[in-house]
This record gives sequence, C-alpha cells and structure tokens, in this order.
Amino acid sequence: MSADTHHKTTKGLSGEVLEHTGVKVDKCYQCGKCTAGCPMASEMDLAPSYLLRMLQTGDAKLEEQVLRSFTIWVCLTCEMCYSRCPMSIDIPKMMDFLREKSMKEKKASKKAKEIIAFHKSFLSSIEKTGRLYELGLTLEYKARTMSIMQDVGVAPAMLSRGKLHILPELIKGRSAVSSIFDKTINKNKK
Amino acid sequence: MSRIGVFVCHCGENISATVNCQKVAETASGYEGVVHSVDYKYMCSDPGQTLIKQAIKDKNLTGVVVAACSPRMHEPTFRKACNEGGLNPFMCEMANLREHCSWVHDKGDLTTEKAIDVVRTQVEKVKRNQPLTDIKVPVTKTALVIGGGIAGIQTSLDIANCGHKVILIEKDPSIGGHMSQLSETFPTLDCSQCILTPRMVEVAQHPNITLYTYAELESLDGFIGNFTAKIRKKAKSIDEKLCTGCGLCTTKCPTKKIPSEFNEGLGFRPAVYVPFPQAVPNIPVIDRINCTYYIKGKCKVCEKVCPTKAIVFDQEDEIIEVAVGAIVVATGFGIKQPDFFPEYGYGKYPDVITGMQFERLASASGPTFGEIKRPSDGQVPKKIVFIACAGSRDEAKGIPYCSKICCMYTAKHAMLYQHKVHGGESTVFYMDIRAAGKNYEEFVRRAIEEDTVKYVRGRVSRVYEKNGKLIVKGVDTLLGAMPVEIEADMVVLATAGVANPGAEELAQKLHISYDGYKFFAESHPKLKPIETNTGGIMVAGACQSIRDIPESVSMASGAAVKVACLFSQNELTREPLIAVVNRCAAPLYSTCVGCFLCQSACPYQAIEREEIKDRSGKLIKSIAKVNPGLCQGCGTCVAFCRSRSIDIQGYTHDQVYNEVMALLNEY
Amino acid sequence: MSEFEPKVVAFVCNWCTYAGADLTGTSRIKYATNVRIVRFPCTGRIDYMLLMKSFAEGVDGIIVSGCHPNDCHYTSGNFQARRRWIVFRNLCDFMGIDIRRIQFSWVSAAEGAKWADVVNTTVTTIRELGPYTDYKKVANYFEKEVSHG
Amino acid sequence: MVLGIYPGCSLKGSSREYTESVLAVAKAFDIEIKEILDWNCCGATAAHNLSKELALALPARILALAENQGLDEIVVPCAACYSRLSGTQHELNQHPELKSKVVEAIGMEYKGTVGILNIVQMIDKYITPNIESKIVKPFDHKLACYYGCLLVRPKEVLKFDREEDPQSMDTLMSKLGAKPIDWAFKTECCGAGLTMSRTKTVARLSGEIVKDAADRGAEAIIVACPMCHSNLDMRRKEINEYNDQKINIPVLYTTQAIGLAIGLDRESLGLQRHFVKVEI
Ligand SMILES: Cc1cc2nc3c(=O)[nH]c(=O)nc-3n(C[C@H](O)[C@H](O)[C@H](O)COP(=O)(O)OP(=O)(O)OC[C@H]3O[C@@H](n4cnc5c(N)ncnc54)[C@H](O)[C@@H]3O)c2cc1C
Ligand SMILES: Cc1cc2nc3c(=O)[nH]c(=O)nc-3n(C[C@H](O)[C@H](O)[C@H](O)COP(=O)(O)OP(=O)(O)OC[C@H]3O[C@@H](n4cnc5c(N)ncnc54)[C@H](O)[C@@H]3O)c2cc1C
Ligand code: SF4
Ligand code: SF4
Ligand code: SF4
Ligand code: SF4
Ligand code: SF4
Ligand code: SF4
Ligand code: SF4
Ligand code: SF4
Repeated sequence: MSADTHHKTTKGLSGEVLEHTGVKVDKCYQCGKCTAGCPMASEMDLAPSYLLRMLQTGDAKLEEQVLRSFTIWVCLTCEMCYSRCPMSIDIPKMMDFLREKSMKEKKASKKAKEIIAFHKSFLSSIEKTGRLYELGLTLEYKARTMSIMQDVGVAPAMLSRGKLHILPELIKGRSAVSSIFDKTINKNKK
Repeated sequence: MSRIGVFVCHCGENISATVNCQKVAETASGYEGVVHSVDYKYMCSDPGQTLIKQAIKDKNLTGVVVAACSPRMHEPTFRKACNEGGLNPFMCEMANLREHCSWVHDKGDLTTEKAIDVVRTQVEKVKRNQPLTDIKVPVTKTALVIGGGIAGIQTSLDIANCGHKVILIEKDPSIGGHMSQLSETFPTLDCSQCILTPRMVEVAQHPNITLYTYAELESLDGFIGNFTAKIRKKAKSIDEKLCTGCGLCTTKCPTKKIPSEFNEGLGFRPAVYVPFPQAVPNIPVIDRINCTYYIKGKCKVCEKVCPTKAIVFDQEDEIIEVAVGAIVVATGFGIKQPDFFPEYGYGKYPDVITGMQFERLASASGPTFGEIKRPSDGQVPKKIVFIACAGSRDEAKGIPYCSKICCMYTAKHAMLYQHKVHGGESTVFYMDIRAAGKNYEEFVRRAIEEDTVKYVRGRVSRVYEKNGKLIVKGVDTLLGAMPVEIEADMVVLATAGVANPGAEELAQKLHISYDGYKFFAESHPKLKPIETNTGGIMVAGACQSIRDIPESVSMASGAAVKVACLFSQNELTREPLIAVVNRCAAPLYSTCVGCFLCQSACPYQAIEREEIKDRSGKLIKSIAKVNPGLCQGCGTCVAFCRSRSIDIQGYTHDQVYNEVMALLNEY
Repeated sequence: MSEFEPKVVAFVCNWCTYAGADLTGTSRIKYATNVRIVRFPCTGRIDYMLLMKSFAEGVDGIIVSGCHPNDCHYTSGNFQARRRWIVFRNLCDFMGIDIRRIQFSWVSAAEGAKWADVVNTTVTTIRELGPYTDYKKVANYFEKEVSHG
Repeated sequence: MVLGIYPGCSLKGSSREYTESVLAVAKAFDIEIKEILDWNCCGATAAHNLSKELALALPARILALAENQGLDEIVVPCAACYSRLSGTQHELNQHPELKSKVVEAIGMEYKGTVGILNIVQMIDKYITPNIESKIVKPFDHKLACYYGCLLVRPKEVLKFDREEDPQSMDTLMSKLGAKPIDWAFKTECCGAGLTMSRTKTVARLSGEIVKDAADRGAEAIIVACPMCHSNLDMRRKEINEYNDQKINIPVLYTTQAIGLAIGLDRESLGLQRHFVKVEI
C-alpha cells in the first residue's frame, strides 16, 4: 500500500524522542523563545533551544552530551517553553523522556545528584506507604545526600505548626501501589 | 468509425519514472478504434505537437487522446495543435498521467495499470465527442476595480490610460490604502504621501475613471466580458455635489474623541471627518455609530455651520448597477490586532505598539508630527526594541507563513528611529533577515553598519512592565542561546500581515477561490499569478499574498495589461461546453416535457421558454431552451432533468457514462 | 496480490477538487493507487443514477467531491448536489448499499494534502467493508426501473 | 451536592491549612465533600522525572478509585496533582495502547470519565453563584493573584483560562471585594519540586515573584497550590536573603480568602499555621 510512503523516519536520539513522545525535534527552527522564557536557563549547562539543536544534528557525540547534561534535571517541567513555542514543541515531555533514558543508561549528570536523590527518596516513600511521608522523605533525602544540616531550621517550625506528621500514613492499598512500581519503573531491575 | 490517436508523454522523467509509458501506449494501441498509439518524451514541445498534427493528417484521425499532464495545464495547447492539424479542437481529450498518477504514486505495476485505465476512459470518451464551435460573446469595455490602495490606484490609472473606462470602488471614505498611512518607504526612504498623493489626485481627475468611495460590492452576476455588478454606496450623510470640502463641519463637530483609524488609534477624529488631510475625495462622511445626532437625536451642529447645506442626515445607502467586462480585485491586507500577543502585553501596555502605529508616529502628518514619542507619557524613548515575526512564522498562532514585508519595514523603523532620536538605542530581535529585493539587503546592512541598530538573533519570550520600563526577555541564539534582557522604553511589534477581514465574503460574491489563509487564489502560482480561476477576474497587490509596494504596483500594472488584452477584442470566444436541449423531428420536436425543473435549478437564469408552433401559429408545446450567452456549463440542469432532454456538451451522458463504464469493465 | 484492492471511483468537479488533486500532484504527496478520477464541470452535474450504475457494474466505493459550501465556481451547484444527495441517500438505503461506500467531501483547489487524505481514508474504509457484492440487486433495479441513454 | 476530593499528600501534611480551609468553605456552602478512599500519591514531579509509565499509573489508580467509588466529579485542590491527574486522563484518552498497559499495571478497571476540577473551577461552579449574599466582610485588599505554572499550562490539556495573563482568580477575588493588581509574575514558576534539592534556585525564582508583588503594593499573594504556598511562605527566610530585603506579605489560599470574606473563624482556616504571619 502506498498510502503512507511519504512518511520519513528519523534515526538516533531524536528518532527515539519522536517515537516515545511524539515530539518532532526537526520542527524547531531555533528561534530561542523557549530559552528566553525559561526560568532555569541561567542555571542550565545547555539552554533548551541549544539542546534541541544538538539533537537535530544527529551527531552521536552531541547526543551523548545531551543525556549527560545537567539541563534535563533542572528543567522544572513548568511548561513555559511549550506554551510559548511557535512550533508547539513539547519540550517538557521530551525532557521527561531524556531523564528517564539518562537514568536507565546511568548517564545522569553528577551535578544532579541531589535532585535525583530527592526524586528517589520521594518515590521510595510512596512505594513503601502509598503516600508521601514528608518527614520520612526529609530524613531519607538527607541520608542520601549527607546534607544533614540543610533545613534544620524549617522542620521544627513545621512540626510546631502541625505541618509534619511523626508517623507515616499508611494506605490499605499499599501492596497495590508497590505492585504498580514493580510493573512500571522497577520492571527492568532485578 | 472512430479513428483515435493516443499520445503518451514521458514529461522528461516526470511521468516515465513511475509509469511504464511504453506499455501504456502499447496497450492503448489494442483498443477498438485506436489506430495510432505512441509515446514521446515531451508532447508539449514543438516536435511533440508536430507528431500530433502529422498523425492527424497521415492516419486521418477523428479523435486524439494526449496522456500527459493535467488538462488544466495543457488542454488549450493540444486543442490548438489539433486544430492546426485539421481536427476540430474539441475532438481532443487529455488523460492526466502526471498530477493524478505519476506524481502521487510510487513506481510499480499498480501505477502503470492506473495510467492504462485512465487512458482507456479518455479513448471511450473522445469516441463520443462532437465537433463544436466556440461561442462568441460581446465585451463590455469597462473595468471594475475593487479597492483603492496603491494596487487599485495603479491598475485603474493604467487601464484608464489605455483608453478604457474604469469604475473604482473603495470601502473607506478615501482611497490610498495602507500606503497613505506610511511615513517613509523602504528601500529608498522617500516620503509615502509625496509619491502617493499625486496618483490619488490623478485618479480623481481622470476622465475615464469613476470613483465611488465609501462603497462596496453588493453582488456580481454574469461572466467574463459581461458582468453586472451591484454596488452599495454607503450613505455618507453628505451631498457630494454640494460639499465644497471646506472642512467647517469637521472643525465644529463637538464629538471629537473618536480614535482615528488612520492614526491607528494614536489620535482622535470627530464624528464627521475626512480621514486625513490629503484624502481623495476631500469630502467628509458622518460616522453614524458615533455621531450624537444618530445616537441621541440631537446636535446637528454640522448642519448649522455648513455653508452649502450639504449635510443630509436622512441620506440612504444607494445601490447602483453597472455593466463591466473585467474586474480587478485589489483589496489589500489586514494587520493582526490586540490580544494576539498576550505574552508581549499588546493592548495592555500602551508603549507596546504595532509597526503601523510606529509609521504614524514617524509620519510628519501623524499625531506627533513625526516625533517618536511614547503613547503613555509623551516621552521620547531612549531605548527601543523591535520584535520581528510577531505572529508570523508561528504555527501555534495559526500563521505559519512569513509576512514578507516586516523584515524590511523593521529595518526602516529602526533606521528612522536612529535618525530622529540622537543617542537612542535600538535593538531588533529577529529570526532571519529576509531582504531579497533590489537594494534591500544593502538597506538592512545600512541600518546595522551606519545607523548602529543592534540586531539580535532570537525571539522574545515575554515583555512586561516594571517601574515605567518594558522588560524584554529575549535570547541571543548566536551566543549559544544566551538569555538577553533589555529594559526598553518602547516596544514595536512587526505584526503579522493577514488577509483582509472581509476577504472570504468578497471571494464568495465574486466566485473566486482563496487559500487556507483567505488570500485570493491565483490561477497558477508561477504562470498565472494575476488571473483567478474565474475568467475576467484578476487580483493585484496584497490581497493575493502580502506584498510590498514595488510588487503591488507591478502586479497592478500586470492586471491592467490583462484587462487591456481582454478589451482589445470586440468579441470573446468562449468554450462551447454549455447545455443544449435536444431537438428532433416532428411531431415530437424534443423529448423535453416542459417541466422546467431545469429552469429553477439553473444558477445563471440561462434557461428560457421556447414555444413550438405549427405553421398556422398554433402552440404545440413549450420546451426549455438554453441561452448560450448566459449558460456557464455547470450542468446542474442536466442532473435535474428526468427525461434526459438537456445535456451538456463535452460532458454528455453518453460521454460520461461510457467513460465510467470503460473504467469498470476492465478495472 | 492476495489482499483485496478496492475499486474506487471519484466524481469530482473541475474547479475545486480536480484542481486540488492537481495540487496533490504538484506537491508530490502520495496516496493509494486505487482511485480513478472522473472530471465533471461541477458536482451539480453529477447524476446519481451514474453512481448507482457504477455500483451495478462492480465499483466498491465512490468519492463525490467538490467545492466547499459558498465557494462553488457556479454559485450554487454544490448546494443542489447536496440537496439531491439527501434524496439519494435514502435510495441507497433502500437498495441496501452501505452509505459508507460513498464518501462525500469538500476539497478546494488549495487542499492538496486533504485530497490525499480523503482518498486514503476512503480506500481504508472500503478495504474494511470488503468488496461490494450486492450489485446484482442494483443491476436488477436498473433493468426494471431505469432506462438509460 | 456531593463532590469527590483528591487531597494529595501535601494537603495531608505540610499544607494542612489548605485542606482545612477547603473543607470549611465547602461546608459553609453546603457542599458535601467525600474523600476518595485509600488514595495514593500522584507521583508528582519525581515520578514523571524518572518513569513515564509510573507517572501515568499512579494517577490512573486514583481516578479508577474515584470511578469505583461512584464519584463523577472530583476537586483537586493541589495544582500539581491537578496537572498530573488531568494530564494522565488526557494522555490515556489519546493513546488506547498506553491505557491498556496502565490498566494492567494498576490492576483495576479504568474508564477515564471522572470530571476533574481544580480549586478555581470548583469555586466558579459551586460557590461563586451563591457568594454575594454570604459576604459579611468584603476582602478589601490589594492582592497579587499567583497562578503558578501548572494551573493553566498546557492549555491543550487543561483548557482552563488563558496561559498568559490569566484572569479567573482575579475575577474571583474581585467578587470578594478585593482589588487584584496587574503584575508581571502571575504564571512564572516558583521552583516547585526543587524546594529541597536546590533551595537557592527556589529562593531566586520565588524571590522574584514575592518582590514584584510587594513592589506593586500587594497586601497579600493569593495562591491555589500547596507547592507554590510552601515555596513562597515557608521559604521566606531564603527569599528575603536573596532579595536582601525583608518582605512580609502573607501568602493565602483562595479558600482562605473566601473564608475570611464570609466571616469564618481564622483558626478553622488554618491561618495560624503559616510561616509569614497573616495580619489581614
Ligand atoms: C507597518 C508597515 C510598513 C510598510 N512599509 C512599507 C515600505 O516602507 N515600503 C513598501 O514598499 N511597502 C511597505 N509596506 C507594505 C505596503 O503597505 C503594501 O505593500 C501596500 O499597502 C499594498 O497595497 P494594496 O493596494 O495591495 O493594499 P492596501 O494598501 O491594503 O489597500 C487596499 C484598499 O482596498 C480597500 N478595500 C478593502 N476591502 C475592500 C472591499 N471589500 N471593497 C472595497 N474596498 C476595499 C481598503 O480600504 C484599502 O483602501 C508596509 C506595510 C506595513 C504594514
Ligand atoms: C539554479 C536556478 C534555479 C532556479 N529555480 C527556480 C525555481 O525552482 N522556481 C522559480 O520560480 N524560479 C527559479 N529560478 C529563477 C528563474 O530561472 C528566473 O526567475 C527566470 O528564469 C527569469 O526569467 P527571465 O525571462 O526574466 O530571464 P532569463 O530566463 O534569463 O531569460 C532571458 C533571455 O533573454 C536572452 N537575452 C539576454 N540578453 C539578450 C540580448 N541582449 N538580446 C536578446 N536576447 C537576450 C537570454 O538569452 C535569455 O533567453 C531559478 C534560477 C536558477 C539560477
Ligand atoms: S521556542 Fe520552539 S521553535 Fe523556538 S527554539 Fe524553542 S523549541 Fe525551537
Ligand atoms: S519546562 Fe523546563 S525547559 Fe521549559 S521553560 Fe520550564 S524549566 Fe525551562
Ligand atoms: S505535455 Fe505536460 S506532461 Fe508532457 S512534457 Fe509537457 S508539461 Fe510535461
Ligand atoms: S461644511 Fe459642508 S461644504 Fe464644508 S466640508 Fe462640511 S459638508 Fe462639505
Ligand atoms: S450631528 Fe453633531 S456629532 Fe454628528 S457629525 Fe454633526 S456635528 Fe458631529
Ligand atoms: S518578513 Fe521578516 S519579520 Fe516578517 S515574518 Fe518574514 S522573516 Fe519575519
Ligand atoms: S428539466 Fe428537462 S424536461 Fe424539464 S424543461 Fe428542462 S429540459 Fe425540459
Ligand atoms: S449548464 Fe444548465 S444550469 Fe448550468 S448554466 Fe447552463 S443552463 Fe444553467
């Protein structure tokens, strides 16, 4: 059948992005509007539009750099870039994919250690209890990052305002939740 | 017995790359009635056409099928060739193997099979073609020009100077269009008014031009050479014959605070007004929506002061009917307005303005007499930012195309700013600089090199106001996508050009097509950029796609030539592909039963009654009769006739039926 | 080829859809080879008996396509076509022809990509519906009721 | 009138006062609120940073629970949870193949039909129509309505208000007698999920927001999201350090503002729990 024959396929990382997220990297014409409005651009190692350009080249070295970048971890998924992009390129969705891949391939930027530690602590809290146990999260995060002193001021204040629970809330469907973890994020582990 | 010739074209490789042309020709040679079948590299070339002419003579052909490109491209070519070869031109049909086959399918058996099928249908059709003769219709040598911008003005003057009559209608109170609003014009920086005003005056004074301002097309009937246009002359509330243009009424009118359209809302005008001092005609109109008298029934100051008693409050719209032979549509473009750029704060911050507003600020006749001042507080902006592609090249905003003129006018604006504000700083945020005209690139370079305009490649994400400054957050993509923030006093948006708001409705009145953005569609993007698909109707200027002045003027002159060509003939020949009611021998005379269903269906009132009488004058029957001058050959009547008495030449029942059957029998 | 290849005939008007299909070509957009285009001056000219006859002769699907409403080159031919189509629909139902076998659409001279889309969707639909086999019924109807010229 | 609620983790912990104020206001308007039983965390930023499937499955379980418990419509006061839940529903409706994967993972039936309201939508639908008669103390203050990123973006999914310069909260506050100010940071991001891992970043982003509101004379910032609240309120010390300036404007939830206007008790609205003292 010849109906679809004009559809080209892209290879490399941009091809994977397309396949998994529907985001077409080639649509970006490098106007930079995303970068101009991104609240994190000043802290990124690769500006969002620059990262897109690197993907457009299809150059394996540059793709590697993207997966190892700090940018993908500091992106806040605030959707600012997407909402203003003239070509409607869903950068946050692409970032999600790149993070996941970077993680899987153990390429996550060292600078993102704390951010990843936080995400992991967060998820492990949910995995165990079904919900977020904020005190537990704080403690686990601190253990993971060895940043014992950070936020010592806030916790007592939170406690005194009734904002932190000493004991975790456990949901009945805990096993259901951990089985969700097994079937998704953990399915390739073990 | 039919003797058909089949000619299969390779179109270089355009067809032969996917269709086995030789096989098509061979298969066709086996069809009943086909006596000659060949394939050839370029059928439309001279030798290709000679091939046809020669075969007509040698093989005594009674019909020809050229299997090549779309008939919309070359049917006239091959019909002419047949005629020259001694065959009636209507004994030639084309099979579309290029646009409908080789270009849309991959190489393979299925594609060749399709080509063979298509050729077979045309062979069956052409066997049933009848020799026809062209129809002659008279030409009304008056042109209607719609829209009085620079394009409409130019085309009117050119046609009028060829000695033909022109009726020019303009919806606004004055002609001049957008050009009359401009300050100075790229790439020469000459004053727009200075070059335009003499032409406007020439229009008003030309003996061959009748100008109706404040007028719009109401409806259009007829066809090339013979249109009837109804024009609505909107009530100006002024007797144009009495008014001397003294302007007393406009100065005395107490309702003064109406935002002026001409000044893009940067200034005011009264309720009775002339849009700008050089207006043509220099006769005011009363804006009934804002006039106190029409709102509250009181005032009439203008009436009191008018020395010639020219004010007529109860004047009504007038509809006039004119006969014209050709039409030039020159209704120009529109500019995207507020709320389209919430991220840039347009409509919210008074100092974020459009390019057209900048033109008014820079114009010596504008609200600031040519001084660049902020609308908010009248201060001269020390830092100004221009944002190119504002809305254009923006799929998300529904305008993926490039507006074409804004790169140039932005360079012009920055330049004018630098000339007018000494020590001022201007920055242009751009994506690409599109300056592909004569002296255009040089113009932009001058802005950058001599007038020190800073060009930053990148789009602006947001503009917001803080402490009286406009914070512009952009990016420099040439510095590895580095965010750039500028505190500006004024921001100018190079707003997207779009089709005129009324374009779609006008196109429907004219029965011309338009593209997805509502710009009027040309007949062919390269070879017929001025004609529309409807005979006798041309387009000129920015209504066909955004165009600058030089292009609008060239197109306008081109359109004038097209009109003049038409008017150089006393009679037009039209294709005889029209309806006919059959006639046969007495006593039946025709199978028509006189139900006149066809008459009610015909959109052109082309069907009349014919009374058949015997020798004594006694009425035998009333049957339908087609007026060949009016019939456009749409065929609607045919589908309505139950007794199959009316048929359309070139698409007769017999032809179409056999065309389809030829397809299905083997397919 | 074992797969069922539907036969689809497209009845199109000269001004909009035929030109649109030309544009599909000039834009080199590919579509299914199954379709055969028959040109009419206007959809208003299209005689629905011809559609019936086509089914009787074994076509599997039909596309009727012309100008968008209000855009008809001849003012109103497409409206007339539409009006008659409503009557014709009922006849189809009566004859047992699945309405989905007739695709009515608007494709303007500027809509090259849309034409490819219309063809591809129709071919896909017809492929799913399978070959049209009830034509004998229609053919009989023709024998009895309609005399054509 | 019964409405489901998905409180989300922060509303049970660090943002208790938000829950308290939502419930107090709902009660005042005779809206019966039913918590989805046995709900789990939506996964927040962490999940969709690390696993797309997980990020879809967690919210899907919540929506499935709501369906099974006979709730047709739920309110999600946390803008972040709202965004995750709406995003999941949208994504799964668009991609049947993903849907079947996710259904497999959660082991429950999921139709995707529950109506999801954010707090402003809920108020607009069920509270605003009856609000006028209930106002006892017009909330006559200059306010900066802060929407944050996830309440209005992306519009393809949420179809709520406009992305630039949204108005819904401003309109709501005007109805309470307030004067919403026009300011520049309505939809700029506060730093959201980076609050612990990159406190400096949060101080910068939230700092700009608080400063602009203060500079333009706002007496309070109104929010509709517990994450925004904790960044703008609990991180005030860091914010003030960043700005090198002590800014004391309080941060209130929309529901707290309504509560004050209709004369509810301050305790019941949880105002005492804020870090920055609420003195209006
Ligand atoms: C900010 C700006 C700066 C520019 N600067 C330059 C420059 O420096 N140099 C340059 O070459 N070009 C410039 N241009 C482009 C220039 O304005 C256009 O090329 C030119 O105006 C096109 O002329 P037109 O006659 O086709 O259309 P218009 O100028 O748009 O005229 C169309 C006329 O038709 C009338 N009309 C519309 N609809 C109807 C209707 N239904 N019935 C009757 N009348 C109707 C309108 O009222 C108008 O008078 C600039 C454009 C802009 C926006
Ligand atoms: C590589 C290339 C690709 C292009 N592709 C496209 C495209 O895809 N689409 C498109 O729209 N345009 C394209 N163009 C542009 C296109 O070729 C020109 O627009 C077009 O040819 C201009 O036509 P012309 O008649 O003005 O000039 P020309 O084509 O140059 O014709 C001028 C003629 O005048 C003759 N001549 C010159 N001097 C004299 C003399 N003194 N006396 C008598 N005869 C003389 C010449 O021999 C010649 O035959 C392309 C151009 C190039 C170079
Ligand atoms: S805004 Fe969109 S088109 Fe522009 S650079 Fe960013 S991703 Fe590319
Ligand atoms: S989603 Fe990420 S990349 Fe986009 S603007 Fe927000 S932080 Fe920047
Ligand atoms: S006749 Fe048509 S198909 Fe043949 S060479 Fe000419 S343009 Fe090409
Ligand atoms: S006062 Fe009378 S004559 Fe003078 S411009 Fe007005 S209408 Fe014309
Ligand atoms: S009636 Fe009065 S308001 Fe109206 S145009 Fe005349 S002077 Fe002006
Ligand atoms: S002409 Fe220039 S500014 Fe205008 S849309 Fe095109 S590229 Fe952008
Ligand atoms: S519809 Fe046919 S039968 Fe009726 S009047 Fe017209 S031509 Fe005659
Ligand atoms: S073909 Fe028939 S309906 Fe069409 S214009 Fe001619 S007479 Fe009228």
